[in-house]
Amino acid sequence: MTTTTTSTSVESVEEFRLRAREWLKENFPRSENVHLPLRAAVSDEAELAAIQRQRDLQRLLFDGGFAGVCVPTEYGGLGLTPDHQRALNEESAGYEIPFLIQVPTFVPCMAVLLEFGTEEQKLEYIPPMLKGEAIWMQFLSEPSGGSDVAAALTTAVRDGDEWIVNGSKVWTTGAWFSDYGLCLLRTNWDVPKHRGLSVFIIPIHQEGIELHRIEMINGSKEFCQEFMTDVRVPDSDRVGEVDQGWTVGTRWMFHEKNAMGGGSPFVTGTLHSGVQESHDPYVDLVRATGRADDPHAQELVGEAHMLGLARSALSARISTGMRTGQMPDNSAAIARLISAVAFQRQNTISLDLAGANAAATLPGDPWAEKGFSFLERQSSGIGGGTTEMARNNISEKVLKMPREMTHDKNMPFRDVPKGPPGN
Amino acid sequence: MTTTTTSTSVESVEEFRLRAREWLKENFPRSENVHLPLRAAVSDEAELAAIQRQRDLQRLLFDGGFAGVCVPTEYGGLGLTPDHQRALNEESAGYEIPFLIQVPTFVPCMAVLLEFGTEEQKLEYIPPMLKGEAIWMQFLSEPSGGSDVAAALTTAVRDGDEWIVNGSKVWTTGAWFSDYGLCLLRTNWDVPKHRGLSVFIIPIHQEGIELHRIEMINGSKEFCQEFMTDVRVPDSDRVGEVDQGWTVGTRWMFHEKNAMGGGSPFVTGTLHSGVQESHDPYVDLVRATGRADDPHAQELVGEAHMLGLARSALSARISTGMRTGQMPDNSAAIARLISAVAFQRQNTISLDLAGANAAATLPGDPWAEKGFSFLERQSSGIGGGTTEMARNNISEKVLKMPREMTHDKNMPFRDVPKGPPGN
Amino acid sequence: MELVLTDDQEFFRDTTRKFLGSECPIPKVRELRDNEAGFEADYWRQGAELGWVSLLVPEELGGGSVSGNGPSDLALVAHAFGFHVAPGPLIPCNVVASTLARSGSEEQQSGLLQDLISGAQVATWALTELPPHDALGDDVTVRAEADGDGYVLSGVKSPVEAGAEADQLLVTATTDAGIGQFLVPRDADGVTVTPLRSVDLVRRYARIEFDGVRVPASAVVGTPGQVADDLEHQLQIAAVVQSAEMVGAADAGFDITLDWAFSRYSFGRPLASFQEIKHRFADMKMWLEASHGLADSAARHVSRADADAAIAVSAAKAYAGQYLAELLQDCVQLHGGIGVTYEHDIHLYLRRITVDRLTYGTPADHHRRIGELRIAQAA
Amino acid sequence: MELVLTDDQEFFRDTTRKFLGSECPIPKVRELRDNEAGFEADYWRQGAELGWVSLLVPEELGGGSVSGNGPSDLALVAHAFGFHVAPGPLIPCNVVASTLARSGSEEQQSGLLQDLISGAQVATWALTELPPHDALGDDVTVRAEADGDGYVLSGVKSPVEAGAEADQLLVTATTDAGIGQFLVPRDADGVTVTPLRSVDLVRRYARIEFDGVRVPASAVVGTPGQVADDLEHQLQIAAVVQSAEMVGAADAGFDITLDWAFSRYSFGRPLASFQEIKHRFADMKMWLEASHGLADSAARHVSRADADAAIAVSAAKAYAGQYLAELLQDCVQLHGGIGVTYEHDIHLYLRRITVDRLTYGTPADHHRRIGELRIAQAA
Repeated sequence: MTTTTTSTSVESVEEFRLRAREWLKENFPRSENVHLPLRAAVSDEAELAAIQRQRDLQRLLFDGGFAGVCVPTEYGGLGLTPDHQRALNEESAGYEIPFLIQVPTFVPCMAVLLEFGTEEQKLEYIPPMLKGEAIWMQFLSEPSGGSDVAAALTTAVRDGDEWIVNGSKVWTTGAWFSDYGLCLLRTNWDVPKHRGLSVFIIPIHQEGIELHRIEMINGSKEFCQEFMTDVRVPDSDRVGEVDQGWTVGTRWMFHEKNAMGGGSPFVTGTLHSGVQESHDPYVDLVRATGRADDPHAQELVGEAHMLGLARSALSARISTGMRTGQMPDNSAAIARLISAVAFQRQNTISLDLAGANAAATLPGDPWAEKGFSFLERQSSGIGGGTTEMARNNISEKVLKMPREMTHDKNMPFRDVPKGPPGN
Repeated sequence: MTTTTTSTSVESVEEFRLRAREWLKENFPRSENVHLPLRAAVSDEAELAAIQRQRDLQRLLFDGGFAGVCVPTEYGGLGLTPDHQRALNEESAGYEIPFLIQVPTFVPCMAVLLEFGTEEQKLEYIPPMLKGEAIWMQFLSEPSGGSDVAAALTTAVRDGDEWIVNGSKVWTTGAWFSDYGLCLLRTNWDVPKHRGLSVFIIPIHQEGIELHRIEMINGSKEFCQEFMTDVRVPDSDRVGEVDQGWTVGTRWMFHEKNAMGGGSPFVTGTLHSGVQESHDPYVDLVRATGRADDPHAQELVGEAHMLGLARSALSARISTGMRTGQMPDNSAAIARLISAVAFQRQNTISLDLAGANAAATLPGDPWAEKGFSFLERQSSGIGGGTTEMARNNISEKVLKMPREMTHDKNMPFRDVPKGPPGN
Repeated sequence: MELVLTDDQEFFRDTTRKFLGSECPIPKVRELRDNEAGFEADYWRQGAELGWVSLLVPEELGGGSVSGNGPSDLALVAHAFGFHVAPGPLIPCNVVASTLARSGSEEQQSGLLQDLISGAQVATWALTELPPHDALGDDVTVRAEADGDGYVLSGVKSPVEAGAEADQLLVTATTDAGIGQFLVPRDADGVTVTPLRSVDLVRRYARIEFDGVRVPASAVVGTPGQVADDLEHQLQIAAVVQSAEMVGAADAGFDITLDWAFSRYSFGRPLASFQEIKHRFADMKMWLEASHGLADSAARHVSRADADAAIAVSAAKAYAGQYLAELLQDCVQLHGGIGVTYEHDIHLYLRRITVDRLTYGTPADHHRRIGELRIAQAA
Repeated sequence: MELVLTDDQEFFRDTTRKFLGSECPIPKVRELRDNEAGFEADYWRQGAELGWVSLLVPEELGGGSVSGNGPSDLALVAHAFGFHVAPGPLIPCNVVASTLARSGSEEQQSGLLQDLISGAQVATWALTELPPHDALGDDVTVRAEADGDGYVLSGVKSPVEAGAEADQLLVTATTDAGIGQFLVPRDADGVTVTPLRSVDLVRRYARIEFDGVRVPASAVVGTPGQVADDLEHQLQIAAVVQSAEMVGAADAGFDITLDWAFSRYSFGRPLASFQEIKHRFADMKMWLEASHGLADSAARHVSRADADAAIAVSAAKAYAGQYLAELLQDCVQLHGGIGVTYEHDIHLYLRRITVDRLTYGTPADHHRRIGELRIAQAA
């Protein structure tokens, strides 16, 4: 598996760009409409087919020599620089880049492995990711935990060379079609919460893991909850030191935010890229509803478009700021925040543009989904770290304002209040 | 001074109402436009004349037997019930009721005296208030204090039968034309902040008090700051027990909020009452700017009017709720909050309705003040208790959510941090 | 909801609450998701017996209010409907009953009206049309052409609440004389009813096409060209019910979320102890109480039928539609992940508020209406 | 402001910053409140020497940008203007210079244009009119009637920036052939200039009446009826400067307020430690960075004169006008009482943002403009 060939001279960014442009044009399908996860309720069969297509497309990228641009060659990547990745991103606009497979498989999971994994783990797990063979999920949130992911209750108890895991993880997008989970577990209850965590690699489809699919407001069932009962994990699948899981977790969270903010060197393409180019949903809506000449409708269309531009301009600025060292890494939280804030207002604009007929619809109506979409508007402010956490991060880590007082900082996790007294 | 006549049977509310209606009609000037404090920059002479008119009108009310409806007869009032006051309020709509003199003179100052003053204090100080002879101010805020009024630094040190006061109070509306200050002072630095305060009555115009008038953004100079140097106050002018000033202060603050929320039994008329009736400033503006047929302008006019109705409907509901015991007293904070929130949006609507020509104006322009008014928009969220404090009160005292953790609760006030370390 | 009620109103409110509490607890509402009509006929008849469709009809026509202020009494039912996200055609049956009582023929009053009051029949109002014609009745494209004694109706209405469940449709249509209103049996020839997928779990709507539907003279309600007052009154009744219903739904959602904030711990503290969250609750409380006040005021104005009724109603509907929808969205947000699951109840309230916000005029529509009316008043 | 600048741009920016820092510190700005013109002629000439009015003019006409992207370079000056709430007719001089460079006659280019570049003369643009005609040049009521070789102008413009200080007015007026533009000396017969009371402390505006003002053929800029591109470009330049200036003012206001939050103690803790306040700063930071991004992007689009320039400019102007005004209002709120005093500096920034928000189109005007353009693009 180890690649011993190393290029003596690195290909220049411009050469790489031209080669990518050429290759994509020759070999890759174009996309008019990028599939956005969680927007529509599709059948499991359709979903699985879509995932298979993503796997195949990733394989196509890999075989073409364009997967894992910034991943070292020994793990199947190209060993190039973030500048090369950016060039590829720019060239890939308009192509059907497999997004679902990149987040969270490449970021944060692969990024975490690259940083904390053993040589053996990297050699074993990274190449299948780049080939589209292994899809990874984050086993991070717990039903009790909310934004406080370090308060994990799910526990791994050592048993010789193995660990025995019991508990439950939740909000794993599409665990049902995925292969591995990167899993944050409590390994010590007698120290403060951040000092008793460890990270493990766990294959999803095994005895002892029961998968429950959660029905969302819009009917989709992409999110899962996993109930783990006496699941055995070899110690060799531990990532990072025992009880030092928060060291891993901090970087893990950073990589996740980076992906959402569009700043990760491991993501190909830009999230949402194709969408804005191909058509304007607000213009479509006012045309379909015969309101293209109504000044009120025009005003809303304009506001919605402005917010989209604000989101893009801010993301681009944050990326530049972090790249050039003018902004701290946690600035990605600003991009995360505007993505929710802008989306929520846009979503409400769509609702009002659609009007009374959005209350009840037929499938072919141009406004068919506007009312239903409003019901799950807040998903944008919850999934991938809540807006509350983003605001905490911006104020505390970007603006360096004092941290929130917590009761649980120096208390053994066992003693931290986890519910109202008496419960 | 003591009135010994007590009516053997109380006049019914309806009789009182009819009598008030009759008397007002015969004796009282009508008002098309109630003077709202702090809205316009007028000359001192004009201001003094306005204050004199308020004093005269209050005297007129007093002589007519309609001042101090709920104040006991021995202190110059009528000794009637809040229902009588409400009847008078309803009847007084459209009349030029002297507002400025009622808040803060009657509420909170007189209300505090009635609750905590000695018999001698009440007999001495309340009748001149009801006659319009004495205008009182609150000496409460301090330059260092912000919303934390209990953190008063201005200190009274005992010296025999007197106290010697040093320090500074600020945000006293119109102290320059007023007579007395109700003053919250620190009398003990060695106990936690709430347990070392006392309340005093201080005549404003005396040696040792230097008055500075603060220029506001809009050019008005109604707010004052007082610098007190070795001011001597007799112990007989202390209100409430030594070091128990916060017991007084809590009720003081309650009365103040009650006044702003329109729920006090000591206020005649309703704040803002005349304004909504007489004319609609948004309609005036769109008509003056020739935009009465513009749907966008109509929408803004409608939104502004809706917000005014929301404010009125909420205030009325809160008053009823508190009167009938269905809502806790602190619910007045909800009315206080909406008064700022609604005003701020209305103010912004006016700005946008006025458009480019609001940037620079001539005195006669119908939109002359809209741009300047926007500059001091936040006054509505600061004066009379900030919106931040209102939200604290609503969450903690109405919704009973946990109180904010504070560092200073059980610490001698001397040791409480008052600025960044090292300053 | 009014803080001060008469004893009769309290009894009436409590009876409806108790009935809804036992007949449609949340699990039942969830079950009805798969019920074609969204409600059971028996449930509706029992509700009608409690007086749900009597309140706007004078006693001499077989109805009767509780307090003398029918719209205020109806708002009590509507609040309970929102609080329980209850099913049933409360809005359209009351709209039609009210107009039949005001302007119906003797035959209509002795026939359909009595059946509406008893719950034996269901009627609905077909006003709204497909965009861009779905305004507040200013732009009615469904035509009713005079044809001998009767009329022939053509065009499409959408969405029509309970359109597939109603026995009779009160159709607002344009005639040569101006706007008129017509009672059309749902199963008349030329009527095609297409059930729609509704944002609400149990409130159903349909798209209804009229393809040369012939109705006799006896189907006319009021006089074509002279129904402006009826139309305005219908809109006001609909909006009064919607406003009170939104308040009820928001009350329930707020209570659930406040409980959650006290019981959910994060970072070793209840959510309710975080200042930022506390301040959001303060804002929500303000929106909620203001919506209560406006909805009550609107119902009182309509009860008095005074000159400011239209403005009061639009203010209540616009404010509740805007701020209570935001309130519910923030309730969802505060719940985090489980707030966007079907399993959690919070979306039920958001659904109801969403359909109430959208139908019979969006907040922006009502802002504009208030503005127009204010400007006209000042003229 | 752009995060990545060329060395030349950095030098240029630093020079302007240094100049403004020494020539108009805040006490100086406060002093200029009582200066009739709001700025001193010498100050403006020195600024012009630094290149403030050269950036949009090609080198062959005596100007020159720093980076090849004049509007982006100008945005650097505008940001510094906002940060220092600096006085001086930056917007109108650049608007007029740019149009003279694009469409001026040789005489105009060798005369007035050179004086603008050197700061020897000041010119302004008279576009906006009294309501309801104060839109974005869609509704120009000032008339220019052809009269022999020349034109006769009548009507009122308001507000005109630096209208009392400008030597020459570029007047946008309606002719029989459509919109045209004319250079009118401020002291021409029939021109009445009335200084207005300005919301900004040092930026002055005037109302200007044209009562049969006669100008020769040489006063015409471009060709009447064919100035649409010039007009659009003028609006874009004005909005690019305004957007960057609002960002600069908001940067300053934000910094002051963040410092305040750290140093002001309440309840024994710094304001900066209260979660609700922290979250408001997070929102402010988001608005600020988004405004930076949009303003920079707008300047780049205008530099490239590409098809999306109009939309990018309107987005920047509308977003900054709306959100940065709210940002400054929240800065005032966070200061409490002293925030609404004249003595405190925070209102200086709010004033600048307010006039920039209002003039050349409110946020709502620009939303509508974006909507129209997007709908037209899709057609």
